[in-house]
Amino acid sequence: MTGGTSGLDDLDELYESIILDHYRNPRHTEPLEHPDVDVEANNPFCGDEIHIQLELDGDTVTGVSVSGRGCAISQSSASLLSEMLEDKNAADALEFVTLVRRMMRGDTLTEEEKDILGDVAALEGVKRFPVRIKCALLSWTALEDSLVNRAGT
Amino acid sequence: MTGGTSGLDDLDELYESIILDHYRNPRHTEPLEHPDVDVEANNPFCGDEIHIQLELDGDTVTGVSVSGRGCAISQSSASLLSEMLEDKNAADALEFVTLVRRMMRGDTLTEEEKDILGDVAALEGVKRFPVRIKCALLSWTALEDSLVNRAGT
Amino acid sequence: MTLDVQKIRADFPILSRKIGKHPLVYLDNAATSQKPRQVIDALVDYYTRYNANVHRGVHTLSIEATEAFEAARAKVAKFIGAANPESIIWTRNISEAINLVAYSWGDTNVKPGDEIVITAMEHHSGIVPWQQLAARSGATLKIIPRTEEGRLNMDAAERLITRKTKIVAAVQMSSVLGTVIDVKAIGRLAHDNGALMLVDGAQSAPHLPVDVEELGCDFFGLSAHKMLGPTGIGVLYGRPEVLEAMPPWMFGGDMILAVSYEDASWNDLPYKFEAGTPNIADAIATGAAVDYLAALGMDNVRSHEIELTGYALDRFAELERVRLLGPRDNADRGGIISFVHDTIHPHDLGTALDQMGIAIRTGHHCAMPLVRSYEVVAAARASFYIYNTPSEVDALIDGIKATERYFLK
Amino acid sequence: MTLDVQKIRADFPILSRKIGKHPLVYLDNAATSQKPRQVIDALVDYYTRYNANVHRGVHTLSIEATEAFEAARAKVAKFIGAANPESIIWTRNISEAINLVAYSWGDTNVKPGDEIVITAMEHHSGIVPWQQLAARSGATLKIIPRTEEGRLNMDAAERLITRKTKIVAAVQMSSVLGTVIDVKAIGRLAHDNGALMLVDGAQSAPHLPVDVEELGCDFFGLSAHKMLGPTGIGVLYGRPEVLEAMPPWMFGGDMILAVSYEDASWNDLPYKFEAGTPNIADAIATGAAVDYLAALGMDNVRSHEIELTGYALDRFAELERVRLLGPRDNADRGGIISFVHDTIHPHDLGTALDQMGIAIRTGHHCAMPLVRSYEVVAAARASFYIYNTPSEVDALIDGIKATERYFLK
Ligand SMILES: Cc1ncc(COP(=O)(O)O)c(C=O)c1O
Ligand SMILES: Cc1ncc(COP(=O)(O)O)c(C=O)c1O
Repeated sequence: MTGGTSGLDDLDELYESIILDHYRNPRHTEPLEHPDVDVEANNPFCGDEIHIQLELDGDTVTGVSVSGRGCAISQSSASLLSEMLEDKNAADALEFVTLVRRMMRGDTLTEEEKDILGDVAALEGVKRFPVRIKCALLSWTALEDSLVNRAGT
Repeated sequence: MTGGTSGLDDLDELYESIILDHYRNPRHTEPLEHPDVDVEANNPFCGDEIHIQLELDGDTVTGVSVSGRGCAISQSSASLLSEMLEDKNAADALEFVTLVRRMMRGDTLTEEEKDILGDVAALEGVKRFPVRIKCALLSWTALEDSLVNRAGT
Repeated sequence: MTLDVQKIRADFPILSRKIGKHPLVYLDNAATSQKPRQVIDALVDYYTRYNANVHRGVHTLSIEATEAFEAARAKVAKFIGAANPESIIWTRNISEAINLVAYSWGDTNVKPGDEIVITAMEHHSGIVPWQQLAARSGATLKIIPRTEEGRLNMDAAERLITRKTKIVAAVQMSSVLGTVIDVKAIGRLAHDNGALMLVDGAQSAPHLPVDVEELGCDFFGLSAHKMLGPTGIGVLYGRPEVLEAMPPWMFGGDMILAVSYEDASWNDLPYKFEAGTPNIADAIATGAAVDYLAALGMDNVRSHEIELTGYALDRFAELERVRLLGPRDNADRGGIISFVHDTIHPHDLGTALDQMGIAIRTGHHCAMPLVRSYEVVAAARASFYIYNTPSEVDALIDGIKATERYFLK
Repeated sequence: MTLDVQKIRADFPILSRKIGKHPLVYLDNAATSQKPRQVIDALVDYYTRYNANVHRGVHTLSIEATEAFEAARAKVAKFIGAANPESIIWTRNISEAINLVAYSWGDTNVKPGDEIVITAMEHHSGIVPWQQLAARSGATLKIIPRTEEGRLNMDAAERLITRKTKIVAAVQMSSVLGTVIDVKAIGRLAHDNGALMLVDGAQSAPHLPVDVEELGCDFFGLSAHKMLGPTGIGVLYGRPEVLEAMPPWMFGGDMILAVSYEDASWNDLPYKFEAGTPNIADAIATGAAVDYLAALGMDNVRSHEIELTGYALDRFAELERVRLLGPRDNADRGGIISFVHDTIHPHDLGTALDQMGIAIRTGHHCAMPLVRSYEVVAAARASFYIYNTPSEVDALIDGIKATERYFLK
């Protein structure tokens, strides 16, 4: 049988170094004192859990906290989301989520769109691992739902 | 395609001339006025119906009537049964039924047993047509049940 | 001929089988169809290459199996004109599909005094689940009668479907008479009265173009084994809004989202109705069956059968002692011909034809009340499919004549 | 080695498949097993030679199909030690088998205040049907807990099974922990209290000799797909007296004797519980699966797995950061090993192992309450069967080590 790490070369596509970095050192994990948005999401099948909190000044995100437990993909994705949110307003954040979804779906993105994605583009490799897409999108879907709900009320 | 009756040669095994004769000219079809045994049997799947009536003097069959509608096998078998019953007593009739069953199951019978079966041996070919065995046994099972029930009461 | 029948026949390995010394003439298609190589290959391919349990697996085989399984669902959805694959629930057969509706929807929605309306042409699987639902709920079962010539009495349908009606169920094609029923019109009557409409597509989905959205029905059922697919799998289509509102029926793995000992929450459609490991291989093979039919074109399948049935009806007219149970003219009619001989019992006829390699069905065809309404308890039935030919019809007619000569000599 | 594993492997075409550049190492047998050539051939043989609808057909194909279908039932009966083939009911899977009991027997016999007792090791399919029966009937669901080391707490079983208990249901082997439960002893407790006993044989029938008469259980369920058979078919065994007294659950063709619009009468066992066209091909292929296992000898299958599991448990001991969920010693234990890594999430581990061709399952294994009782929401699971080898165990252990090097570098 093979042995060694040799078999794992292809894994780099999934676990880009940015992803592993966010997994090992998740950003913005400090809970917020007075969150305006507070949402939990979980995938009962995998056991992935995400907790997102936002402080808003009008429509602008002024504080963010993301924590949880689960696999490297779900947790690093949530951490990347927390970085994206800094100083974004709600509308831009929602557009960003749409872009992430399109990337996961395998749509071809323009150079400009790739620029907008920044580090989040590291998640692109997930699309080759269909069962993991749910992990990657868990936090983004939760963010979207909470922002849309908030706008609705 | 074949055509002609050529394809039907093997049928003679099932429809022996005795069987076709009993089918076309069923015996003992006159209903009895004062039957001691009166039993109906039917197979809902095929729609075969049999009506058996017996007059008994003590244990001896003194009168028999068998009628019904259905396929050649069920009807000729019932007619053969009516002939067998003439002047038999109940115990002998039951033994005869057992012999018929054994023949249908494919047991090897002694020459003596074959002699006892007489014309009824014409039903032996049915055993090669497993789905038709039920048709052949319908009247015999009904007779058996009614005699056993009668003995039981 | 609309179909290249010789080319089609080459796809069906069983058609080269001999029965005794005769080539097989398979005319029992209403009971179950034969399977093309493509469907058998789909099974073999699955079991030799990517067999695994579906959903939630992280390994390659499981991912491949899940994709093929869900792709098959989408194929079936497309084949019957359903917009969403989520409205397609895999069952064992159409019998289970009807039971699912009778239990899950029926026990929730049908109350004492309500009425359930079915037609006089239903299969036992389309009678007994409703009859038993009526008994459980205190509702009444009403039957839309047939006409003398074996069509549905539409006037009676208008009278019988009322505000009391909660659901109407009808076969789209009778498995005994071959009659095609205008289930769209029946569905309109149902909806006008606030009732739901279930279409039994066991005999129609294999033989005619079906579009559930166009029919406007709320439920549609089919059995794969009657349409080139494997045994052991069928489909219930339901309008998503209706399915959403229904409670699950069977419980177990795959149909739940979360479980504690106290409680459980249900998975999304269609999984809510699929408890336990599904029939993965046969679902995938059903996808192959649907591919095969779609490639032929269901309009062509229908035309082929109209031609062949027309030819058969003409030839049956030669048999003076044979009475047909269904409509004698070839309009709105499928390739199913039930008949009785004035002297030869169907069983004897069936056995005799089998000796010549000709497979027909005899008996009550799981539709006792309908067959009895013709004052017989059993009938013979020949039913056609894409691989049947006029010369097979000839073999049948010749075979019946030979049997007459044998029995009536 | 008790089994000639290389010879066995040659019978399983899928085992020569590559995943990327790696040979497939299939260790997801508790989810579903792979299929030998003999089983696949049985399907192909059926569809290419004698496919037809069963029961009541007068033609040759139908007669042959019926004989093979019923012969398969008799094989399964023999395989699990049931005296009568009539006590074997074909279902889609064990999930349906348990639902059948919960609905047909349960709704007739379970009343408010009654108790239903299950174990802490049940699969969702062995929890939710009882939980919902309890909700429908007003009964209470009681759980026999596990011990610290992952065995069943037999003292608690004695306390929990009382005169209030109407039925006890237990897996014979846990699909998560591998624990073998003494279901005979549990059944004795049930019977002493006038309750019935259902054994979930999903994981035991494929891996150990089973004799339902010896176990003395009233019901026994299995899924063919976990024991070399096809997907889409399972079995409910029931003691004939118990089955006789149960009302039918699904209605339709084949399960009836006579039908009028007002009423219907039921066919004999086992047909009373088999509505509609059965899964003929897969039943016959299940017969072939059972033939294959019987030829190996279930004692030999069990010995092989004890050896292999022992070797695996030894090798797992090398992995310091890995915690096993089931018993660590190899007594009364099947070839199922669930484990969690202190840092690497099961999903990441599963994906990494898949890259090396190694198929394991990750998640809650359809047993959320049990997995949660170990304070995790997901675990990895490797499970063995007759074709697995020590060098595949080595591949797994090496793969886990390689994944550690990758993630913890
Ligand atoms: C113990 C146990 N019971 C029941 C089941 C359900 O089996 P199926 O999905 O085939 O119905 C399983 C399968 O994972 C199992 O392991
Ligand atoms: C009209 C109709 N409905 C229902 C059925 C039942 O189909 P299945 O036995 O596949 O459930 C049949 C099959 O004969 C049928 O012809």
